Amino acid sequence: MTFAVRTWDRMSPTARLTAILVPLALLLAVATVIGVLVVVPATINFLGANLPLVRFGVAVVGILVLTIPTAFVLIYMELKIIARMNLRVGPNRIGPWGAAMSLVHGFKVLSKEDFAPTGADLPVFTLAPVVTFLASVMTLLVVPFAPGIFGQDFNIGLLFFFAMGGLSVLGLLMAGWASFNKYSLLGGLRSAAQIVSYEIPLTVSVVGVVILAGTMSTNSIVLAQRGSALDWFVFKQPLAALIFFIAATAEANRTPFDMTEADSEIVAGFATEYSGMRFGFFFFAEYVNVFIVSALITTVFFGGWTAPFNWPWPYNLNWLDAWSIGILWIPIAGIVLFVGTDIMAAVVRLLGGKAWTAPSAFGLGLLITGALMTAAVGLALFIAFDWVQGIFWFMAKTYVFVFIVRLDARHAAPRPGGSADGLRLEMAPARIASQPLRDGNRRDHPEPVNAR
Amino acid sequence: MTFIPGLGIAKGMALTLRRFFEPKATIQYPETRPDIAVRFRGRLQLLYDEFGNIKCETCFQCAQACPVECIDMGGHDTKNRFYTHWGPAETYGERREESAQRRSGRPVPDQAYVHFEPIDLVPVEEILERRDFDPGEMLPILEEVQAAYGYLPIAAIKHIGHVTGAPYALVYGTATYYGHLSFERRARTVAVCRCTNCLVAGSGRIANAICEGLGTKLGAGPVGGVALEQLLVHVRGAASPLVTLDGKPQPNMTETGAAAWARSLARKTVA
Amino acid sequence: MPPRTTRTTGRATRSAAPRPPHASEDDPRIMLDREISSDLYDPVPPYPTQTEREAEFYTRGDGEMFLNVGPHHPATHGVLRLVLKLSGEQVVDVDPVLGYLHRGVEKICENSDYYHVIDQVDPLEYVSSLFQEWAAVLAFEKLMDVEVPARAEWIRVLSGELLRISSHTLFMGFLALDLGGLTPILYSFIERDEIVEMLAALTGARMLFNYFRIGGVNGDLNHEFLSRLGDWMSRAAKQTEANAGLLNENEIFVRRARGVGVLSREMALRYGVTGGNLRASGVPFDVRRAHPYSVYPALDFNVPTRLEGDALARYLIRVDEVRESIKIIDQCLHNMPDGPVMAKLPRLLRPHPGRAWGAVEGPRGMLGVYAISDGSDQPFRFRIHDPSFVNLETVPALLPGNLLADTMAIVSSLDPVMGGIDK
Amino acid sequence: MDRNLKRRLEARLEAQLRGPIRQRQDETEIRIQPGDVPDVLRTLHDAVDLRFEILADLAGVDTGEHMQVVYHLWSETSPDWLRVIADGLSRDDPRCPSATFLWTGAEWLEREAYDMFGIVFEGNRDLRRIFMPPDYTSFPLRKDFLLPDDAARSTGEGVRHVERSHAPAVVADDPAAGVRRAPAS
Repeated sequence: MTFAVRTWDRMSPTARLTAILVPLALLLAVATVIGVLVVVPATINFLGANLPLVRFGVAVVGILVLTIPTAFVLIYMELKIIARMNLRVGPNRIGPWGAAMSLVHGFKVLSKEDFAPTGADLPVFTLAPVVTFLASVMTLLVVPFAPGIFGQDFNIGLLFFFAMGGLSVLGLLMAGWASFNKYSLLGGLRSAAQIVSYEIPLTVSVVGVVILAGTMSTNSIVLAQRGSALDWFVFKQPLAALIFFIAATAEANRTPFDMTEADSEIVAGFATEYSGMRFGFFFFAEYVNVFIVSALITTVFFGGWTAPFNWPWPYNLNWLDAWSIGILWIPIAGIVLFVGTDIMAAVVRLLGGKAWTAPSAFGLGLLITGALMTAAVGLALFIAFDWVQGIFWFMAKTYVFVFIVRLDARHAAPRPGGSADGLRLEMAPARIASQPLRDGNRRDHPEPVNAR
Repeated sequence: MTFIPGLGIAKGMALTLRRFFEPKATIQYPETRPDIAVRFRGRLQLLYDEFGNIKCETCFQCAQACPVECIDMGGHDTKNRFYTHWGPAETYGERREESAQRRSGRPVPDQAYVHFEPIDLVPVEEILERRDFDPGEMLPILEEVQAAYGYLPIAAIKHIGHVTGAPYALVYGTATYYGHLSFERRARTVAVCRCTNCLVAGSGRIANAICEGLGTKLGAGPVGGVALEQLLVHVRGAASPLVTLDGKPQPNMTETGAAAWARSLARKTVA
Repeated sequence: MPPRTTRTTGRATRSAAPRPPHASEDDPRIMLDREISSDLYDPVPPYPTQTEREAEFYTRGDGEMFLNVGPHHPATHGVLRLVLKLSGEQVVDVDPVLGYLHRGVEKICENSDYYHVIDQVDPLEYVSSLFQEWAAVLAFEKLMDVEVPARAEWIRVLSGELLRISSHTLFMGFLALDLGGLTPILYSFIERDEIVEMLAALTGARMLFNYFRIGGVNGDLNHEFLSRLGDWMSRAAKQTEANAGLLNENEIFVRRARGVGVLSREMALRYGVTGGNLRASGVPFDVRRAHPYSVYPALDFNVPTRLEGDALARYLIRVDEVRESIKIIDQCLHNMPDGPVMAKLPRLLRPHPGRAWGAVEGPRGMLGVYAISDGSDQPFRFRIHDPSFVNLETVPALLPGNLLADTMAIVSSLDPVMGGIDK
Repeated sequence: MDRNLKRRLEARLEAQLRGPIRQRQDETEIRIQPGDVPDVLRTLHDAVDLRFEILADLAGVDTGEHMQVVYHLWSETSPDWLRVIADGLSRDDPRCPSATFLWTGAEWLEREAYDMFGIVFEGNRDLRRIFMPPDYTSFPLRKDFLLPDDAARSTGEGVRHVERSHAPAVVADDPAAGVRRAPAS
């Protein structure tokens, strides 16, 4: 060993570089040869044998890729909508109208140092965010986005959803317990109490729908609601829909049920000691939860990707096949683009007057024609393929519910809880029990006694 | 308090939804500036008069009155003789060492130190003894020091500041506030009247005699505490060759007597 | 827990000189990992308990735990530390720890002249500092028998009532914030900012005004202030109704605030609680009516009183008081006399020896000042009585038995301001 | 200047009054011995024609020779504020019976008086420091309080030598050096 060390010291830097690279290259060559001859064909025919495994792998990767943009969109929506409700403007400095804000949030969370407090139980502390994030992300497998597009069509779809909901509680408990901080302990216990107590109404309210649809697979539930809006289960099970909506908001720990991280009582609940990317996982998990909750409400009660009225399409455009696109449509598109920009530039010059110099007018013209053409193509696609419609309707309904969850979220509804509500643990102290809530007279509080 | 359970929350939601579309209260700060009230006192700024020089003469009243001692000021006095400073020393890097040394008891050279001629401090000690070192009676102390020395020597002011514990700027502030206290030895002025009948009576020759007696020229600054100036207005009813000392006409001034008188005057003021 | 061992890379250790001793080695204040021990986290005081109450509080029963709420906590208004003894989520006992914001105002005032005292007194109840100035000025005017011109009195009432509205608006926002609603606090800050901008136009400052003088006020009404006031008055009533309406009918808010932290009438009187909290328990004591000062006898306004004494009653009292203040401001604008705003006073004030007690009705209760002068130009003793001090004193009596979520509701409904408490 | 309040007070508290009842503007002032504070406050609170229910303030005062405890009371029977001064507490061991038997609110007010003046209130079950740290030794609002002595006694000395408070070294009396000379003691 000392001989190698001595020679290593005496070698020049280039010599050292070659001494490392040459054996590495040899190893690589041998590995590829073996791979090509033996390993690759074996995997191919194995995969060929059981295609569903491939589909599952693709679905999981797709979902993992999909969650981050969904979380970004939802964070941006939350910032802007709540700001507007509070008579504020919300982020508008980073990116157009502040759109890059959530991206920057992501980078900030990534760049922050995530340390563990002294005395924290390190393995549990680091695993907690992973469990919570994966639990809420995996529920996306079950959500049917469009007729052919969904993660995995389990026949026990809804059961899978509730199981994952329960699993995220485990993550919160682990976080609460491992952070060696009384506030997070309280936060963790509260989250356990809250989700357990709201799981029951959530599950029971869905039983009606399961009986109506005959199965628990979310895809077939949506298929059972096809037709016009009247066939949606919400009209058949209105009370169940209401209960499901409230219980689902509680499941997602959203205001007015954010007892788990009630800022005014237990600082930041289970996430008090977390910082950096560990907090990032909790942060994204919460927003993905909101998306899932809204997605599930639309799937189960508002007919998933079915159109609200009897949509005459899809109108199959069979004259639009590959061959004709290649020959006919691309040149036409090119011509339309050029002619369009000239016309638009002229219009801009006419209206805008001298201020618009030639290049900027052409730029604007190009922009407008481009926009018009994409709209046209979108419309064509929309008419042509049913999954495009499916995604459109599904996303529309989901984001309506995200808005509604947001609407009652940050407004005046403070947290229920405390002694005046059911969350109280069973130790009902004598004082509160003996305190008669006076609902007798017409107004709870008599007219103020004005002593002049 | 209505009785339909969801109505209150629904009304709250309605209000927030309505506020969703109302104009916002945020001001895009750098682009649109808030309109600050005219009488807003939030800005600490020095005032300039119409000629552009600062209207502040470092009298330290504001610095002493400031409750949180946030005003740190220093300046040279009008004749640029010495630099006075008021304010917390720790806020400035270069002074941090100085205050640390002072707290640890080691002598600290006064960076703004301007040499001034040492004086005999015994009279000042007696005056302070009589006033039992009370900074509250700063004005009588300064008046007695002026009576004892004829003016307020800088060493005396520094000593009073040190001994009574009053900040130097308080002593300086009181000294500059009152007109009858002055920092320079009161120069005695000899004025010779140059009106026609005085010139006829020989005041020109008397002026020259006084010049070499005092060793100064007509109109030059005070030398050895005496200055020779030209009397602009002949005092009514005074004798024709009129010479005044600090405004008092001197009787029967002759050419020969004038030189001797001037020399004795110069000797007297130096003491 | 074994200290983290640092990985020793091959080359580094061989050539590195022995590490210079770390500066913190001899500095006891910096705590190294190995010294963390479990008893460090028990807030049992590190000194022998002195009084029986302290001993009784700091002995922990089975299943109980201490929780430090504060001094750095989102729901304590300012720097207050409540040591809660919890069993589960239910509060068994509370020991408030004060003094984090104590800067010895009474000692500073004893070493400063009579003008200086008015600046010192501003930061006490910083949310409504004009009232603190008013109490001090009232006491000094009694000491020196100063005759305050009528216009100055009316301006004082006008600016005082404006500040009372802004302070109550903030209270409503903070109560909703502590119960979890995030929107009302922003609406109340918008409301408060308008009023504070208006007062900046009149007095020159937004928060610590330093506007009242002994014998009058610093500056007369100017056009900018009156135009902003007129513009605000036109929509004041509608705005306050909308903001209050957001909370009054909200079922969750009402359910959480009703029947929580009930302060009975005898307990309120025994604790010396004054202001909105006392009137919410049925005692119609308002210094402006009970012991009229300034021009309040000439003003027509009601003293709203309620009987329940719970957090909701305290909230509704303040909503009524905002309506009353708007009425008062209206009357001030109508019969504002003209004339000087400042009495003739010598520059150097040396009141002859004597004692005076000036009390004013602040948004949180009676603000009292007991000034003793010994003939010199500095007050001999300047005693400040702050209403939040005794309001906060009821917390150890109200909290036990409630849940952690209610503690925030109760403490916030008492509206303590730590500046005045810690003096 | 409520004349009949003066009459009622003299009628009720004849024995305990020390000195005349002074009345100025809207305050009435009576002086009593610290010993009979409990029964004076009891009569003021319970007497039908007095009924001073609200304890406006409880303040400690150090008059240089002795200490005082000043109670301000209010009752709807009279437009005046009533000031009860318990005078004559000795400076080295000021003791005064507590008012918590009537007003529980006096507990913190007495804690503050103890913290600032060192007045011990017998009967107050929680008499400890309220503003100052529990191991603080001096009483800041007393007239003989001197900050340098308090700083020297306090445990708050820093670690670095500069923060330790030294006795300032006596330096030669040389005004030219412009050096601070220890005042002639």
